[in-house]
Amino acid sequence: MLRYAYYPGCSMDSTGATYKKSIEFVAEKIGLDLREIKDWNCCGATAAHTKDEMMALALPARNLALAESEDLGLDIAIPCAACYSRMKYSLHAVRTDEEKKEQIQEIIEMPYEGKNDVLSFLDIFSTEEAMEACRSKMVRTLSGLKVACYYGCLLSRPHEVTGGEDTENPMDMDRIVALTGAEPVDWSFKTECCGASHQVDVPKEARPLLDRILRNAQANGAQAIVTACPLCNMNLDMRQAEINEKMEKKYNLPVYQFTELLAVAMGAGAKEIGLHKHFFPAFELMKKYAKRAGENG
Amino acid sequence: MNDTLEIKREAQLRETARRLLEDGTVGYIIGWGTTRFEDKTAPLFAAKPEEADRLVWNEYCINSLAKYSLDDKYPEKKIGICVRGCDSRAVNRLVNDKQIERENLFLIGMPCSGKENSVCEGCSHKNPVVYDILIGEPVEENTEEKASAERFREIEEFEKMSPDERYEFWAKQYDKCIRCYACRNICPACSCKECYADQYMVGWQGKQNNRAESQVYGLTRAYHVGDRCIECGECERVCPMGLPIMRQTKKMLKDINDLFGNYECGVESERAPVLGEYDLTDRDEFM
Amino acid sequence: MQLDKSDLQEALRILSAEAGVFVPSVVEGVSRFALWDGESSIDLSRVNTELPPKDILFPQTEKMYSYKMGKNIEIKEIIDNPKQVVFGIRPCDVKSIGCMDKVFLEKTYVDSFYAGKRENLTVISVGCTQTDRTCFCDSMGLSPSDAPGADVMMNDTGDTFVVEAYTDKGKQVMEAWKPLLKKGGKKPAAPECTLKVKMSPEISVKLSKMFEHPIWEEVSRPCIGCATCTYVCPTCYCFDMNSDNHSSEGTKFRCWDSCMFSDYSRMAGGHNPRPGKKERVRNRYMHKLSYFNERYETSLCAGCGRCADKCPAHMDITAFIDRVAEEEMENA
Amino acid sequence: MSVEKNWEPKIIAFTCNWCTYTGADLAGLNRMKYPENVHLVRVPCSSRVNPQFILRAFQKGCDGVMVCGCHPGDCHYATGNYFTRRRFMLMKRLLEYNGIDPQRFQARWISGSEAAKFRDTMTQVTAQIRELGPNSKFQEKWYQEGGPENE
Amino acid sequence: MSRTGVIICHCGTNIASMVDVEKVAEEIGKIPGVVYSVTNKYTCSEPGQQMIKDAIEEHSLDRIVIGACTPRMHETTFRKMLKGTKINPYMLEIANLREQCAWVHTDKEKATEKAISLVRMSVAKVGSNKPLFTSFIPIHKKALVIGGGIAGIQAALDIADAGHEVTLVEREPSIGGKMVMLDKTFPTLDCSACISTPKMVDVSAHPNITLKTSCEVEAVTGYVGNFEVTIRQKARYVNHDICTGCGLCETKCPSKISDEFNQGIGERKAIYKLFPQAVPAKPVIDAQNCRKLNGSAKCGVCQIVCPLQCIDFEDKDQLITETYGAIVVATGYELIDWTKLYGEYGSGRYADVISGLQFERLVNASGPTEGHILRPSDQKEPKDVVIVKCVGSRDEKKGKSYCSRACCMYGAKHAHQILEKIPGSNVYIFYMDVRTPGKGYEEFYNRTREDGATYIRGRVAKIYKEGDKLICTGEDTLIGKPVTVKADMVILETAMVPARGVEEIVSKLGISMDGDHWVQEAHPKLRPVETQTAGIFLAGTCQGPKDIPDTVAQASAAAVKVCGVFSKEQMETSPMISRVNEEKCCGCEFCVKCCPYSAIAMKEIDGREGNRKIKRMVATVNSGLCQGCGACTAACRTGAIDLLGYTNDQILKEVDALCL
Repeated sequence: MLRYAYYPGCSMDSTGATYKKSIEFVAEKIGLDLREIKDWNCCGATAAHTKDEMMALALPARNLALAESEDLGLDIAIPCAACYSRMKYSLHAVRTDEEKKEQIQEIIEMPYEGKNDVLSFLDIFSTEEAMEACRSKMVRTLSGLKVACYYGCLLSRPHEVTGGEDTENPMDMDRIVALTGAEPVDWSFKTECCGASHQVDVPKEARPLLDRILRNAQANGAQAIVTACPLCNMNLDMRQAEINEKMEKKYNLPVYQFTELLAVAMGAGAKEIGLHKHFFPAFELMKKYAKRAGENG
Repeated sequence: MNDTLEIKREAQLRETARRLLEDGTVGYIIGWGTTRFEDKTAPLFAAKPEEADRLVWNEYCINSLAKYSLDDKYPEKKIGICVRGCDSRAVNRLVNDKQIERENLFLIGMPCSGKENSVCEGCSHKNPVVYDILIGEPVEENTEEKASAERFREIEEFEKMSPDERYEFWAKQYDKCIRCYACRNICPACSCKECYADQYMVGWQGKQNNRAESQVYGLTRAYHVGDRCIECGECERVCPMGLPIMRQTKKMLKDINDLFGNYECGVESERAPVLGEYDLTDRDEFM
Repeated sequence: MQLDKSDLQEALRILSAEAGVFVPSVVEGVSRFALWDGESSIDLSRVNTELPPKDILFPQTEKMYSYKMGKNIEIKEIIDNPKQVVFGIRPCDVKSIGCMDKVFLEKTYVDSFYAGKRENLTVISVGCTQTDRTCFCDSMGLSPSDAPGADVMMNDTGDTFVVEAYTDKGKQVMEAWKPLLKKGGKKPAAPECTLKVKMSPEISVKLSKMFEHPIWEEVSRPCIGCATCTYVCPTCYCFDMNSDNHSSEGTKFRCWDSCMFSDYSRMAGGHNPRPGKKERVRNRYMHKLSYFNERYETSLCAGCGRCADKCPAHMDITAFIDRVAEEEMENA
Repeated sequence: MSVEKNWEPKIIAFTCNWCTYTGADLAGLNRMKYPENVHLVRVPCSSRVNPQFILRAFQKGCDGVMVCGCHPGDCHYATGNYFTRRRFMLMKRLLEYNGIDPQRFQARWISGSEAAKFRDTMTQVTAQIRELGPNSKFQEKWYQEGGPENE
Repeated sequence: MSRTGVIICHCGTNIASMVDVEKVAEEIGKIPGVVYSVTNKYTCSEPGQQMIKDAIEEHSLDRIVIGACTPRMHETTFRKMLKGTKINPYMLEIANLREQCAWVHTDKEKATEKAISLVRMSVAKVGSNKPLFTSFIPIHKKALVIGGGIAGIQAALDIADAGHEVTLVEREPSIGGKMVMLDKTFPTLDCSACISTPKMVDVSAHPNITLKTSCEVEAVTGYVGNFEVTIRQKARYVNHDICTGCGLCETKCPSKISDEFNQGIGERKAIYKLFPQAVPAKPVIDAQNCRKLNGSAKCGVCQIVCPLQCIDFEDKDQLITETYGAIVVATGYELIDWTKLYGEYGSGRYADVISGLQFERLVNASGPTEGHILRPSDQKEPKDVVIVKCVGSRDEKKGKSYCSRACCMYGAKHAHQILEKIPGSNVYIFYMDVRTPGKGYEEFYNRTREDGATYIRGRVAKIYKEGDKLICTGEDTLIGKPVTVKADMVILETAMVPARGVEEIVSKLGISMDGDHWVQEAHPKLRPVETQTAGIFLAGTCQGPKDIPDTVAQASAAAVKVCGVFSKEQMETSPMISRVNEEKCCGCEFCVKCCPYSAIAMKEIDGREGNRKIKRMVATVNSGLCQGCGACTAACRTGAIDLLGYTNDQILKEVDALCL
């Protein structure tokens, strides 16, 4: 059964709005039951772990403990890669280090045993059950649209913590996206850092990081980039124009969340999922390729 | 003990036993039967279907049964044995030590929520770890915390005493020993054809009963079985003089756990005893 | 005559001036007869001690002689026969001493080690006021309150003991106690064993015809072959001889042995006439209930119940006797 | 128990033929000096030493017992001393648990070239045991001379 | 009662100056059973020995104790002496009164006391000695060499040249191994095939060598001089007795399969020779890919075209058992599968990221490109080539911690070959260190640099594709800056790992491996070609990474070891080995677990249970394998297994004697 505890994280109502909308649309379609954790708090991502290890472990752990306290035995679904990474760190600590486990429990003043798993949305959609559910709901095809699936650095690394598939060339998103008829290209920067946390303070140093991703995607024939994280998405989407301007490039790579592609293929209207709200124009390309299923060309 | 559940289990046991004897799956079944005292049962060997009803299952079924299979190592038909958690580990012990063939046994698993026996406190395997048929539903195991807290508690306490106090304690215990060898004969890890202690001609051990000889016996036995002890506690139960014999073997087990990692015997059917293997990275304290 | 219970310590003190006095006590948690130190309490609360008093006469390990080899071989007998008194011994154990007397002192051979100790031993029995659930001495023809083989018989009446001398040795004890003894006292009625066993002289005869009976196979199966029953038995008297050798010198000793050990009957060449537990259990039961009767006209079981109480496999000689009593003789 | 006059510790060392026994020979060759109390029993490999020998030595009256072999990894028979190591780590603890002073039983790795280590070890162990005094634990002589009444 | 004779040696003044030998002899003489106790000035001398011989006669002695120097000195001397008497040589014990008493003590009284104790211990021990007899095992002078690479070839040729029969077993259809795949060898740049194929031919032509290709070792039992080896001859489907190797079948075969000899670059047929110069030069059928044999089509064209009717589709595997006196293990190496470990190098998704061995085939004149360096993806000549060293080597996290020893040199060789064959080409070598310990190696490396190879110190962090270029990014650690090289082709100089299946062969032979599965030598320095099992020797890279000269040297060394074994007709074995008392043995197998030589096996014997006859298992010691360490004896709780010469009884008696 596709039922999970759900930790949306802070970006879902801001930078991740389109992600949220498309998730909701797809969830509705395939019967994905997401139960938001009550009274959740910030996962501490980007800042906490540079300050204090225990704080960085305890913040996410409280959310996981809340989910566990509901005693539904549900794994926790997390849309944001940064949240996911932090949660995974906490879970890993609790499962492998008795001492840290005790400390964490003490800080959050709650029992927490790490019984349930922490899953990214890629984990969830790549299950046989979810793939099958999606397949059955497809009403359009994005056939001919060449996309580069960008996973970012946090979904697969470090391997000891995430236990994820290939850290260099993961394929989960590629397989999910292929359901829509879109064609994922073979490229080499799926898990390379996009420099998100440097974009504000040292943009000059960070730009080349984005540039190489965009360049390699384009060089391998991609027409768009697909992500599975509000932060990656924003970074690639919002700063593409800036790269073009400052580095004198001519990238034209709309950036979608993979759920947006799924939603479109399941018949979502552009406004329904906020396709028109991207920084880098994303509507036209989608319009060009989205066809009713069975239609040729 | 949940009485109605256990009464039901007894009925199921008898029914199963009868069936196994009737259809010839087993030659006979080793279980527990009544004695003239209500609070004692004795090993029962049921060979005919009508004897199945003499099998009992209650809180006094404390005798371990697996070792009786050694009386009949080459049976014509399978031997049926009622196995609680501890008995099943004893079976694994004997199989591991190449004393019996698993195929010669038909194990009737008896989930056991503890008997009138102090060793059952902190039991780590209430349900049989190996069986051919399970009678009734499994019972809830002790939590790992409880079992592990209980496991070496006494040993840790004892280790706190001074060497002289420890010596004094054991010396007084061995003064009591009458060398009846009940501890050895009941033990599933003691399966030598001829115990070293009986080989007076070789001279490992004198037959005279005194402190020094009993100490040699006690320590040698502890060393001989310590890395294979399944912690059933039978040695202590059968000792007519009340020696805390398991405190010696458990000491070995505790050290093994400390030195070589988690170790519990008789839980897996194939595992080399700690002294039958080595690891290049073993701690080196001898310099 | 009567002895006030409050005078018991004093009475024993009088005896201990002349002899080592063994009293029932608890040593490191084990109830047994131990040499009295003149002060410690005397434990008469139990019906029977866990360990029988037989080791006073027949120690578990007894040195017999020492030797020294060299140009000439020196051999020295070890004689250790102090004057001893055993106090508080129950009628069943007194009867057991009687059994051992027969073995070590009667018929053909007199065992000098035993004889020396027996000669110097005074037996003061105290009758039972209650019985244990494994007691069956009255089924074996004994009385819980009377020990005909004792030197002195004492019975508890509450505040006092009724004291009676049965032998000359007993009279000497009474003489020594004279200042403490008062006239009068009535011997209390004997308690009755709750456990009744269908023992009779016929059982012995019946058993003698049951050597090949299938019952042995069955009753022996739970036996684990340890020596518990024989070592807690007050009448088992088997021993083995061995030496404790140190190069050219050493001692020869004898020590208890048990017919329940698999190597007990094994001969030098490896042959064992009693190869399995069937044969060994049969031998023990037969010895207790039949063979001994044939030779000495009394049973070698006094009904103390220790073996039934201590057997690790919960085997029970009383159940066996009843089984035999019920057995149809056609099968025999 | 009063210490006998002129009491000398009696120490037995079970030594592997290829390492420690050779090391002891080398110590001799180099005329190194160490106390007379140490007596070597030559065995092919430290893995030949049955832990029961240790008990026997204490029972019969040794004040100190040693087992010495090749350093782990250098066993003449490749793996023998790995077994030795396990056996005696456990046996040592069991002995101590039963009241034997840790210094009375010691295992050491001494190679054929470590004559100085052999000398130093034997000197040191002898001194330790001298300090501890005679051993009565596990000793049968203690029994023969009266047993519990001695104390 | 035994009659022991004791001789206390003065050793000139060596012992006598510190030990009162007369007193020792006197005290020992008091022990029952000692019927003769004297001193002697020099016991090991001729007169000393004669005195013992005379005493044996005169006093009817049945055993001897000598208090003298260390038994490690003269035990053999005195045993030899006893051979000429009526006493068995093993009825002797020596108390070490010199090295372990007189020489190390300073107090004569105490030293004398100790000497008495030591001799008393020996007297006690000798009382339990039993006559022991050395046995002789015959040596089958025939060697088995496992693996037909250059190591196996060299070992086989050397043994055969010494006049002994050799069987060379190779699992592939041809011998030659890795060396024959190589193009040129460093540092001399000889053609590898030109120097190795003549040796292959020598092997096939040598009258003393039986060549068994397509064969694997199935089972090994026995011991030095007498290994019973079962060899599986895999079905070849071609009758090599008749086949002339004309090659017609090969040309007609319709199946095309990726060519493993060419490292997957290029194709071969289902009926094929491994390579043109294969020895034997006859084809075999690859049953898995043959249309007829795998049932995918009727085919059988080879059978039709064969002029001599050599093709036999009914051919089956055959088992052959033979006895060998010695075995040389030369199973070699293979390259680590980097594609499973290095995602950052594309996990094998980029056709132009190749291994060093693939490059050897590319550059080899008999390879798929006939020696033209053309990159696999588009058959274009690469201009910019990156060579990455230590891929899988010296990389604990992803690969192996060890250095593979040969890569620095063949990396340089590859660079040299590219620069030589492709004018105007650029070669960039990413390296951690350059290690060139070998004759002419450093010079070769320097030459390569002079040729124009660019050495960049650092690991490549990522290889990715953009267009038809492979972008290699990494750090130049000498200048501390990131570098990016756009390459047309990348060569990974990957780690050597033991050949697949080495675990099985090791367990069949009862020898051991280290943590990386290299076969374990008996001693890393002093016995590098021997194993713990007598009669089994190592040659080449099965023991650890090495280059060709080292491999060949070790192969010759192994051959000499084999010849050493074969120099005797029979071998004397020590009688001081373990023995099982079957009556006591309960069959628990604890002894089996701790035997380093796999000398203990279980066997079935007749037994009794009550009145029934039964079969039971007991341990049994193989006297050819047992080396007498005694580890088993301490594992046996029953004491059923005992070590002759050091029995439980003997050692207990020594302990007791000390404690008197």
